[in-house]
Amino acid sequence: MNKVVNNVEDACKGIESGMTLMLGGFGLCGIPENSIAQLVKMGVKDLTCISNNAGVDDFGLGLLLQGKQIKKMVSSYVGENDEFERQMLSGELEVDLIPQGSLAERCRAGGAGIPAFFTPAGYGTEVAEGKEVREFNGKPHILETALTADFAIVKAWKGDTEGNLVFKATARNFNPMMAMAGKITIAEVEELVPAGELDPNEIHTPGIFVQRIFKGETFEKRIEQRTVRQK
Amino acid sequence: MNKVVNNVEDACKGIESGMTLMLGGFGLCGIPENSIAQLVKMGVKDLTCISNNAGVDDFGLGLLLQGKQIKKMVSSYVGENDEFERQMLSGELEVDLIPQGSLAERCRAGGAGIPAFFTPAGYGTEVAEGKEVREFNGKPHILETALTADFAIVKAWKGDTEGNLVFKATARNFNPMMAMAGKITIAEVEELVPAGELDPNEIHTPGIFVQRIFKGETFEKRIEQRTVRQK
Amino acid sequence: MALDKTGIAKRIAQELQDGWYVNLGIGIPTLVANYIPEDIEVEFQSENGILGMGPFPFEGEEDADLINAGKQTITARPGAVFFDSATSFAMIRGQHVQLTVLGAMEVAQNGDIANWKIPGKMVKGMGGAMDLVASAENIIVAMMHTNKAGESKILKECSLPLTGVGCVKKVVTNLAVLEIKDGQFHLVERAPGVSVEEIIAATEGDLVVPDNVPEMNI
Amino acid sequence: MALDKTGIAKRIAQELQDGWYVNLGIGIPTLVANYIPEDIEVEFQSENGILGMGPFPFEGEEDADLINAGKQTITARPGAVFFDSATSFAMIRGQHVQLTVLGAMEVAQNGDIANWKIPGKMVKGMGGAMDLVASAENIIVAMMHTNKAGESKILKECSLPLTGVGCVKKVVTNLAVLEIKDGQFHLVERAPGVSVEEIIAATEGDLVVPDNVPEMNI
Repeated sequence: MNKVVNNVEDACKGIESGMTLMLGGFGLCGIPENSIAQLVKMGVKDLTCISNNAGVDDFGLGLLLQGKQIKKMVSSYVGENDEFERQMLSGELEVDLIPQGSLAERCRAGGAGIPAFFTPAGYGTEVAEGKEVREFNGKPHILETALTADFAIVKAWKGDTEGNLVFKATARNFNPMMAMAGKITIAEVEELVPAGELDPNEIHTPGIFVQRIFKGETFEKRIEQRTVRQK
Repeated sequence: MNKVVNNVEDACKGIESGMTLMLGGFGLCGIPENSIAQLVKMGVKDLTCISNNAGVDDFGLGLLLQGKQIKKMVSSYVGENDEFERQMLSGELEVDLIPQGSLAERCRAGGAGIPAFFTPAGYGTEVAEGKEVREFNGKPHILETALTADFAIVKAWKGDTEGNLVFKATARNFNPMMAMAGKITIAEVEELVPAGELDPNEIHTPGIFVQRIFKGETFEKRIEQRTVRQK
Repeated sequence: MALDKTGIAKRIAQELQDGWYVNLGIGIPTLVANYIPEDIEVEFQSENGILGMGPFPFEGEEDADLINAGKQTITARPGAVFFDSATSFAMIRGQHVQLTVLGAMEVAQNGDIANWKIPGKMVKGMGGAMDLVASAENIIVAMMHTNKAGESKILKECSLPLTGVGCVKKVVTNLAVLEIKDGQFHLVERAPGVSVEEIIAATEGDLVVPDNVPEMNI
Repeated sequence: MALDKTGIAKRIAQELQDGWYVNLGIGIPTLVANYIPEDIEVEFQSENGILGMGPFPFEGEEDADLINAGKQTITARPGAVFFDSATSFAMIRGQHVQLTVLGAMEVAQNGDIANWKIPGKMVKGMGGAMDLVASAENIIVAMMHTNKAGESKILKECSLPLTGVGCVKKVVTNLAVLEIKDGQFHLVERAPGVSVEEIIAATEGDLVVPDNVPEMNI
């Protein structure tokens, strides 16, 4: 069934101030650039954004932070963004820092109908405060709950008209789990092909998890830490 | 790093009577035929076998049942096997029947270091007996625990020397989760290629989950319910 | 006249909505795929790991690696996708599948369903049924109204071990379409030529019968 | 003379064993990849989704879609594989990774580690560190023995918010190799030319010093 929408405007229809969004990507790798630009344009505010990172000052989620569109960030690492740190230390921005593996698993759980699970990560730290502790195999674990979102916005390499997605290299990261956990999931792709062109063995995210798909207009794909060796 | 063993004998070394094994496959689709034949040959007994099904009377795990090598089966559906039903009703065979989705998730949990999780499946049924019940979002869930095995034995379409695996069509089924949950995981493959030949984007089971890999000698790939339509 | 299995499948097919992902159980539910209304598009999920299941293969084109949850050889439609069992039940448990159609031995007026075990006799296992009924928002049970001995399968309470509790909202049988609400069955439609009295006689559970019970339009 | 960062990395590289999968944290740990003993094979996992990480790319061959957990451009070795973050932490939490090397701000003699937060000052987040330290059987901390103010980072108790409890068993610093057991640090090796007295002076936690403390062999 056809999930294609014409453009980023149609893709982001229905996103409103106060909503909870999941945004794929690790650092600036595999982020939904086109949709983020549209969110800036739409000017929606008071967003709760679940995303492993918060972008850099002038790219990625940093753009939403600059416009003070984000009320709360749910992330594992936000160290590349001065504006973030400023807003957080001043108390303007609520922040829920979550161990990266727990964040990934909580998104998957949200998509998979698993309301809660036990993990050893964070036991004995402030992450465990207020959470149930239970021992399994002689080792303490804490109970973590599922995360879901009004909209999940992911970025894929290739997608087909039915919403099936293929990611490239480490741009996969959080995108597949977030695609599962959105009530409505929007996928922006570099290449959009007819149904049947992707090998059904090689699809990373089945189209059942995607409600809207479109070809992104431009992908800057900024590199955060360009590191090379000499020939 | 090279995980290749010469043959099925070397692959199955160390499997002993009384051990817990996971075996991939759904019905007769995607089962590790070569390794099962070797288990028959080895004559190991008192096995606990975790497998979605129990094969048919003369193929798959049915072969181990005929030889009374299995002490306990952990499965979701065993309806295709008369000898199984006979041994179960007579009390010779212990059986733990588990909802299929819980079985899959429990294997994944075992491999992923998640000791327990909540699921709605089985609430209010005999599957829930003795299990903790908790409400989430107004709906009761039961606590299920992770499964692991001394050996997991899986069957893949293609594999490389580092143990990376690719499955074909619905022969994938339980194989990827079981590969994760074995203390030692054995993969038999139809095609064994050098490291680097498989596209790193298209690998289903990363080699880190596989300790031994070999090319199976023969794959009968028996069809359980041949169903066709007329041209 | 009471419906045959094909008739039940045809009636259930009318419940399908455009854009739905649907899981069909073994038996009568499988037949539903043959009667999809022409103006809608649905995708079939089979819990062993395929979305976009197509018709059975032509003779000679069977692939042992491509089966459905009933272990039958199948084909894949363009746009199909294969996945592992954990992902498959993530779809089901996570309520990404809009409709589940499955058979039953017994349905009770509180929505309980029993379809996996006859103690001491049939021990095939529940397969994916417990996950499906515990997860789906929208379950239709497809079954004969009575068993081979002529006893009602539409009950006040299930006598067999349960598959799920309070989960069934609609039942389509050879005699009628029933809805379950407020702890009672509600007669919604009757099979062509079947009288309300016949349905009442074949129903053990409490049945609310409106003044006018339309015939199914098959 | 105290080791530099490269020296610490070289010493840690000696801990690697053939066939291990290894996760290297940001900073000094990343350097360990440059000093793998020639007679062994190890694979590097980066938690953002790659196994079989290769060296940095040549100038002009950077790929924005291929980075490590430090967001640096990298390459993939033959036999590498990419996966999502949930699978990545399944490897880590499920103890499929044999060794984790990471940096720290503080390590305590009970094995506690603090490396993610300075209250009111540094709020970068824990990234994958809490999952790594809570899961790994085998953790080596790579760090300087003292901070910039000259204060010991090898403590009786951590003062900063913890990353994990009781999980560190080995620490390699610019001055020494320390093991943690029975609630104490044990001096195992000293850096070339560094005296036992210097190490004692730089260590706030309880330190067990054997009669003979060999020099590292770098």
